[in-house]
Amino acid sequence: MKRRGTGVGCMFYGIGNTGLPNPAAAFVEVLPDTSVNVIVGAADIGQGSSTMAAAVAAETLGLAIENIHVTWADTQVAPEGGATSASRQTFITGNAVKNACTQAMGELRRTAAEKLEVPEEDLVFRNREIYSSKDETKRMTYPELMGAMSYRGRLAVGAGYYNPKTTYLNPADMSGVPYEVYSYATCILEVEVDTDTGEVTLLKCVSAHDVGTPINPKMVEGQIEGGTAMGTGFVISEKIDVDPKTLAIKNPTLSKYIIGTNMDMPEIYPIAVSSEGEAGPFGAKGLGEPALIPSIPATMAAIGNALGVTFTKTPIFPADIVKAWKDKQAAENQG
Amino acid sequence: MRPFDFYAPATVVEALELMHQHKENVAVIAGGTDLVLELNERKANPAVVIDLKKLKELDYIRVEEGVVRIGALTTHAAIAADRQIEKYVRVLHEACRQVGSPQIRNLGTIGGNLAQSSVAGDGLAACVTLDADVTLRSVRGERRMKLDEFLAGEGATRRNILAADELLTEVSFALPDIRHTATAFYKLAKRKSLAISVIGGGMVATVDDNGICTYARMRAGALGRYPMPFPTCEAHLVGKKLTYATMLETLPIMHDQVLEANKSRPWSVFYKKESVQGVFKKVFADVLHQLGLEEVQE
Amino acid sequence: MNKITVHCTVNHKPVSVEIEPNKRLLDMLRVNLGLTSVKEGCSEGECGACTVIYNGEPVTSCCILAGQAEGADIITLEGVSVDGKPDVVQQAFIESGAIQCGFCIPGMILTAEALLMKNPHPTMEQIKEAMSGNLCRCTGYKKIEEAVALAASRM
Amino acid sequence: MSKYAVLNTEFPKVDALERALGTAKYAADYFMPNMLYSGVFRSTVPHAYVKKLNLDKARALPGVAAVLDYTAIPGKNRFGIIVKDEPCLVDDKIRRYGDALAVVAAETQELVDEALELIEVEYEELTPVKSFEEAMAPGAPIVHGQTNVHAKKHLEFGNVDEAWDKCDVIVENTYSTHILSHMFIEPDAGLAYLDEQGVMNVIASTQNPHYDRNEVAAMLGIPMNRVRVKQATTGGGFGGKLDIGVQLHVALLAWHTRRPVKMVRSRTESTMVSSKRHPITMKCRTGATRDGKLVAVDVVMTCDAGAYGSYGPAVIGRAPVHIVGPYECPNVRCDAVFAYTNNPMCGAFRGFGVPQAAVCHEGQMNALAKALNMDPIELRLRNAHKVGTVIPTGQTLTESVGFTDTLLKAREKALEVMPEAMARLKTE
Repeated sequence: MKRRGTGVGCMFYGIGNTGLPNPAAAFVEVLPDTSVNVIVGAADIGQGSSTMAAAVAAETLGLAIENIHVTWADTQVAPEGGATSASRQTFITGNAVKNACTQAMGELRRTAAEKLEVPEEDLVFRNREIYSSKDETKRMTYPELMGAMSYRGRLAVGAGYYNPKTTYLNPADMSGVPYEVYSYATCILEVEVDTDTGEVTLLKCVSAHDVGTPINPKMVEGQIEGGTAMGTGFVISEKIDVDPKTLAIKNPTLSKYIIGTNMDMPEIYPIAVSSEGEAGPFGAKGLGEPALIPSIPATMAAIGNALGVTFTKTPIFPADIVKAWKDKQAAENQG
Repeated sequence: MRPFDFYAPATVVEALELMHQHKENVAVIAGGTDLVLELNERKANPAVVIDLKKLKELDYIRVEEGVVRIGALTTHAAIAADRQIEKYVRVLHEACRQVGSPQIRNLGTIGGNLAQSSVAGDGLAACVTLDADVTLRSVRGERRMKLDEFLAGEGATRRNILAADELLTEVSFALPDIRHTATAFYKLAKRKSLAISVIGGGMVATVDDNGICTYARMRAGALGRYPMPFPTCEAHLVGKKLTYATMLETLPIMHDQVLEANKSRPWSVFYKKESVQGVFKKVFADVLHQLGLEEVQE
Repeated sequence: MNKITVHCTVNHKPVSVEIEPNKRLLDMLRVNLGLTSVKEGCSEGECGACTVIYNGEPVTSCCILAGQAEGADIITLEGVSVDGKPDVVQQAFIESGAIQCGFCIPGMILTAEALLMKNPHPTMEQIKEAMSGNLCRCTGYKKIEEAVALAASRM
Repeated sequence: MSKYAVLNTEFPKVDALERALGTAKYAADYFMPNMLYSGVFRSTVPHAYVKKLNLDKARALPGVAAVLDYTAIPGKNRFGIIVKDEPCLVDDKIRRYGDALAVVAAETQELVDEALELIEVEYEELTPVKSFEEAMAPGAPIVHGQTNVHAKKHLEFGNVDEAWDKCDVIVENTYSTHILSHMFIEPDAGLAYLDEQGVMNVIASTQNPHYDRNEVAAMLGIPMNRVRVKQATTGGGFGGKLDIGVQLHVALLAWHTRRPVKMVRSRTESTMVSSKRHPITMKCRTGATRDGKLVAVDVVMTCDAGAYGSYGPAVIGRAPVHIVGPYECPNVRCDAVFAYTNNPMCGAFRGFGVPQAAVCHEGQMNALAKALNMDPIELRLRNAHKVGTVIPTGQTLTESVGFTDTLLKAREKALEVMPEAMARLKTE
């Protein structure tokens, strides 16, 4: 028999290491032709930290993303990036890039203020132009600015780093400030369960994530979709089997450790939620791990909801489902 | 991979001679979806590897005088795409359509699937359900037999009776008359693609003009060393009007049989004895639908 | 062990490769021909990262011995782009945000290319079916399927 | 005008083009002149002393450039991101199946495989510790040092013991999660060589190049600036490429052979050796008022962390802080103990204990909703973090708390795309 069920799962996630310093740094140079070198330590493992660094630099400097070239994760070139973990790179390396850009802009501001004859604090850098927020007719292009920089023998270089504002936690009770900022999420997921075979079909999944400020909407969606794939797999198909004698992993291959294929995916509706804050670069927060988490409890709850049973253990494999359903039938027949 | 010599004969005769010549330590390769992995992991260490992929004479699907003949080198993809197989032999169509992945179906051959005789081979389960014949050739000549006989191997060490220098060249079976006969297959697996069968259940059922079952054959792969037959279930159906209710009556028999065969593995048998019933419920529903006898709502 | 010479067409050009028989097509492409877009992810025909177009069909090159490729027509990702510029499928993958770590992407794109060569206007169901032999651990597949649909819409 | 000129607009990833073209170089795609291939000889028992390790036959095989055990390590032989407890090559005892005993470099991969088969080892086997319970039992064999307790945490907020009287409903459940694998699609790989200035260069698939640099320098006993680690294009990680992978082994072999050395782990070896997700058991008691406000949460958390520390300390630090979830609760206690065993090493895996914590706090929220006959989303809304919330570490949240919005927006979308499913949520 096929039965459907719905589950809700929520989470919050502290960005960066827990109650520990975990700084990251960046170097920036705006070149005479308005192209920019951004150098970060952060390892990009496909999640997009380099793209994030480019976007934060472009936004801060008032240039286009095409102007930015990012070099990353080469220890002889790039400063400390810390680990790509704890969903920290957008928040921490992003802030480091912003700080490095702000430093580089010191000379840019001074030069533009001289040329436009306006106070530095009135200057707006946006879309490859510099203008006064008080009088937008006072404006110059970026190439003009870089020309003025060259004429004066000034360089637009910056080094910046960021260390989240946390405290060490008190060993007695863990009190303190473990993280500077938190990401939040809610996932609602629908499944269909075959009570005869225990097969689970993931139907639909809505997953809303407070990312502060989305840097790149498609990358946000991609993280949520990929996280949902991994989170649902956590519950219904993935498990490491350990040989009880040798304690070796029995299924170290992709044919025996079952991750979902495209045919196993639900229809996913990712939602990026914005929230107001100053801590992250333009308010941005991490998403890598939050993307995964809420679909795990949501899947557990949805399968439970379909059967009218509560599951407290993972994984929930077909055999567990058949067993739970039979036990429930037996209990109902007795009662 | 350890070293070996490689031959790619152009004809079956040439291949058989090579196999005979090197039979002490030879491996033949067609799709390669099993052998290359074994070679790569140093689990298979032949001195000679003979490639069969150039034997175009063994790549065919023919229907002759009511018999379907499929050459051993026909890929799963080719069988799944064949319109006649899709229309007349659902059990084989469904089995081949769901083997591995598109890439694997483009490589893997029906002959390889049968000769490997893997526990979870879907093509094998389907062909056994069809009570197919296989043709084996060697330098000594040709022999033909039922798949059931072919699989009378010695289990782990030798999976079937194929001699070291013998080639499985063809599988054949009677073309079902779809006015009276339906065939069906359901693959229970851990994911919806790239999956190995947990159970691959197949059925052939024939009814007369009054809907009375005159023939039934049920087999399920991955429940034992070879596809498991359910003779008591079949006997229960023959002579009765084929209805979902009647077919469901076979499920307790099936349950007990699977339990008995797998009782040494307590946890896996629980799931197998229960889910095999779910698998065949779907198979039954499909058969009844194809025969136009009953539409079963899940 | 005697070396063999494999004659085949790779990325529209005839090649002959002298190679030990105990090498896979995957090894021949990566090591002998330097076509490192072909990725080894699982070595068991499971992940699809080593997919190449082989006589018009997508296959996993880890399951083929080099010697078996005699006479074959093989296309890798290097044979898809023109003068280092992305073709319509590659461009669609970039625009759709389909690429995260990218290790599965050569296999994904080639599988999509093989589909679109045969069926330039596939339905979403046909796209899903065609792409069902390539594992991805990053994306959840949605953007990849959207990319194939976008490419098809531009065919 | 939008607030931002660049952010939240459509633009392609900066590294998408080379990945679409197939020109991006992953670690296994690097080939260098005069390059050696390499592999690792690993234990096939979980807990043992090495009585004898015979490398002579492997060394004698023509085409083999180096076969090294721990005696070849010029600097330190203890590694780990937080606790330095894992050897580059085993020197005292084997603590898990797959511990590295020796490394081989040779002219071809086939020769590496042959040489590995020629290495002979004799073990003096020790009783393996197979579970948290076995690790904590009196008289248990000790995996590291003096105790099998790998880490302990105690979180205390408000007064849990006095809070139960204020609860109208209390739910109690035990949750457990299992071991999982990252299954990043690219197996670990790397390459090392000494450049013309004598700097040890390591190109690797990694999430952590600066950490790798520090560990390679420590292993070789050279300054950090004499090591250059460059991340190759990396095929996913999810936490599984945070621990040091092939980097130490290729660097050691390159150091001794003075030739470039490449190592590509097979899928099997990659999965066997990289860290796994911590399986955590959480016994949880949650109390609330009849209108659904959380009053108290008390959790006991235990975990079999496997053979080495890896990121265990980060997981045990993070899970208690997140154990209540994104909900206000004035009284919280969490006691956590992680144990060393001889099981596969657990470490960082996307979420660091928060997925496990979420299984617990969401299970409890659903149980409360059922006990109170309340809509599960409504229950969550009533307790949701907001600006001004004090979390169980005493921190006051001051900004960027968008939880309620995620609940409302998810509900709104779900009502639109799956109304029947939403009806089922209420009528369980």
